[in-house]
Amino acid sequence: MDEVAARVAADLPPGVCVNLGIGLPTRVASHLDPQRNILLHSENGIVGMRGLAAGEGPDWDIIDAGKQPVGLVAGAAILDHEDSFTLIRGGRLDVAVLGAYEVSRTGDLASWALAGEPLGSVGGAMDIAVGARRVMVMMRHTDRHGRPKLVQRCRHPVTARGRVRRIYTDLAIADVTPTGFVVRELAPLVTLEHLQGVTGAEVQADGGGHGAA
Amino acid sequence: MDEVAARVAADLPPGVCVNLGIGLPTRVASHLDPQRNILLHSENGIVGMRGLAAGEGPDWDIIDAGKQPVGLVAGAAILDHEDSFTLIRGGRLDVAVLGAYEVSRTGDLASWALAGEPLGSVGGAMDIAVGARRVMVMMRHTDRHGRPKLVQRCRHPVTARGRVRRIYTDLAIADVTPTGFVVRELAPLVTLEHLQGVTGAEVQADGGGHGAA
Amino acid sequence: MIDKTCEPLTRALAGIEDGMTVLVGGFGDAGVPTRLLGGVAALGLRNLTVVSNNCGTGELGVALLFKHGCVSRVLASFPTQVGNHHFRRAYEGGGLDVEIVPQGTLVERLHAGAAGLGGVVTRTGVGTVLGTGKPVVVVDSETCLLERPIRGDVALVRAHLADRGGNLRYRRSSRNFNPLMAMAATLTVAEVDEVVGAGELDPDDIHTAGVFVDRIVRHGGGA
Amino acid sequence: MIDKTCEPLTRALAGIEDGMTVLVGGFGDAGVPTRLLGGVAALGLRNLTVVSNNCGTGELGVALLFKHGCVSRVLASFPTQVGNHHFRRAYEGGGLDVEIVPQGTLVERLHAGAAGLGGVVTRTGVGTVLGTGKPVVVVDSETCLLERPIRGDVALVRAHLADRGGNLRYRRSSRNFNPLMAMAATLTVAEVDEVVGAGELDPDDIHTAGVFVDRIVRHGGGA
Repeated sequence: MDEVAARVAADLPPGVCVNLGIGLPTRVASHLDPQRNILLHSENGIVGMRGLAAGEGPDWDIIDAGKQPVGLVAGAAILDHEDSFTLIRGGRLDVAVLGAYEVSRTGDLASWALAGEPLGSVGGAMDIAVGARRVMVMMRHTDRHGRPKLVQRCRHPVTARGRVRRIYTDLAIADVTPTGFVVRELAPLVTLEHLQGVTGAEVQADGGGHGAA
Repeated sequence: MDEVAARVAADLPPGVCVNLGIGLPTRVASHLDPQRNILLHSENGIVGMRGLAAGEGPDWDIIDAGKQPVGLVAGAAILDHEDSFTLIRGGRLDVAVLGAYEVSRTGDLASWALAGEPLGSVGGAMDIAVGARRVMVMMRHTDRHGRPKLVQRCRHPVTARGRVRRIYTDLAIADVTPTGFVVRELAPLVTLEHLQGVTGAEVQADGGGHGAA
Repeated sequence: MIDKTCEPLTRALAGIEDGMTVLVGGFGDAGVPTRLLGGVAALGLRNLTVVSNNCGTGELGVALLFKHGCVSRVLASFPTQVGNHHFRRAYEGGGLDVEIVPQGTLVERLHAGAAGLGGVVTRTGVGTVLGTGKPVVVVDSETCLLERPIRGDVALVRAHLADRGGNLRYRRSSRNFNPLMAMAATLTVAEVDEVVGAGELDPDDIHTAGVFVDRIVRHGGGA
Repeated sequence: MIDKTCEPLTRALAGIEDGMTVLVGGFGDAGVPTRLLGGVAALGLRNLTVVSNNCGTGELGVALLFKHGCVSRVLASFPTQVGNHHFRRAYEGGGLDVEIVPQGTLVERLHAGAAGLGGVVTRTGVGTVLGTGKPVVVVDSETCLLERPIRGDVALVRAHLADRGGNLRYRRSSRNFNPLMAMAATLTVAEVDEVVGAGELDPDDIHTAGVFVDRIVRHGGGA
């Protein structure tokens, strides 16, 4: 998924404040161009997070949302949880890149619990999905059993309704539009027909200016 | 009113956090015994306020709720407005001593606007009256026209309903009880009959252990 | 880190337009962004909704917005002060709508605006004229008012120190409403005494994170 | 200024009783008051309601409360983590009620509890199973959940520095929920690395004002 992470990183506009979800989206961090001044936010109260440098020891008072040690860029700020979620829901979180179990054709996100499991861990996902100005999902196109993760309706418990705008997978980049999923790009050697076969809802070819790669 | 201020100061339990309203209650500050560790709060974000020492110049970044320059005690903390009102409404403001236009026999407080005036300035009074654990009023017993300020029902717009517990005036100390005003003390040379004559609701003699002075 | 310092003043105020809602930090004369307010008054804007604890005194700060007829609506907890002749004149001349908001309700309405919440549920104001006609919510048999969020198109705040990325520190009780308002607007402009480089403020010592601040001007700069 | 340092540990925990609601600061292992939690677990308390973002891992911190059977109800945003066997065991054994609360809703419910508000009006959770059955408020034709305040009988927080009067400073992302929880309880006990004298912290550098803190213990002290 590193090519996908690199593509997400390249697509982020300069200067934005971004929250990267636990799991796959975390990988986007290592592909960011420092010249583009992208600010990484962590919901536990960091604005200006960075990965540890090679050989840099952990400071266990500086951790990310996945509880792993990270570093701070010059100019970073620490927030308490209240200001951190004010940032999230109040319009200052430009982009969220979240992992997901499923995304529906209407942009519903299922990411925090599995259907039938008694316990789930929502963390900040519901607030981030509701609050971020632009919600993107980065995930494998199918689950480990080969089942589609882009679906007509979510089978797993929903995190937020109608909030996902774009999905980056190992097979394609698709947008959620009023008419459903529209494919903006296909990975090399992937055809629209193949993609349709592993997607649980209709995938439309891009009719607009974004030619399929 | 300085004897009244001194009496209010003496009645404050040691270690409490107190907000003194603009006007007369401010005078309580100069009567506080430093040994008793009373913390003065100002709603614009100071915990640990003190009056300026003789000859101490003003720092216009350190002002009280009346916009006058004050000082900070050793161990003072600055809060933003959000934490300051969290303190007020959240149970950490032990006592408020407020000025008033009127107090009703049920403990309604009128302190922020005059009846018939189109504009009033409420400031933090409504939050303080609702939030402080114990609300006391310090005021003259009658207004400048000699009219009672302890009344059956407030004529002026109310700040909060049923929140005043005790009133200190130049003539008496009275508590608001389920049966109305009960006089706890009379100023020297003041009789209950005289007090009743300048009070707009029944004043009852203290039947309990607090002997009238 | 992006450099958010911005001169001249007109550039720092670009995008502020007639009819917008402007949050103004400060309490009395402490923590008021006087240079920014002078600049807004000079722009000759009209029909602003101003949110400010006080309505200014003398010939500086918020008072100038009233003097120059920029304001059609103001939300304040304490508008009546000695020396507020410009506010008085605007009010008595008509055409100025004044909403008195209890200070703590103002705080929480701004917090709701800042934090993307739908409203505030508070006991403050219940049974008073300021609560009359407002929707209520009963919580555990206690009646509370449901108050609306306040969000600014613009916040004008006053800080002591900034780094170039917009991280702010305030001095003493001039902090007041400034951190809250800085978080509650779409465009936040800060007026500061001094600007230092990125990384010169310890991350633990920052009162307002730079992510909430769009532009910085120096207090001492020109009109 | 009153000296709020308090030893031995049992004295600092005096008054914490069966059935109380205990707010516990921290996120993962950062900013967790491990000494205080060890002390509470050792008291053998029962039927505590614990409010904590996570449910602890390993043999330290919140995990001990589950290990010793102190908890009958927990409110958390992220209980399931590798290494949380004590929580798992308590949960699977029955008798533990787990309420999953979105992290930002947890924040605002604690803020409401801290600030004496009647509730929280938020879009978070609408249309999800965590919103099912909750009262709603419609604001500008947008449906929001009305969530209840959370207040603690006790808050256990972890800070870096304190002065004797209880003013606190946190270090880096161990700040997290601690300032909020310190304000949201009737009795707040802080565990700190170092205690300095009154006046040794600049009033502008204090994260939690001492007025919210009742007792202080040192992190390194005994059980």
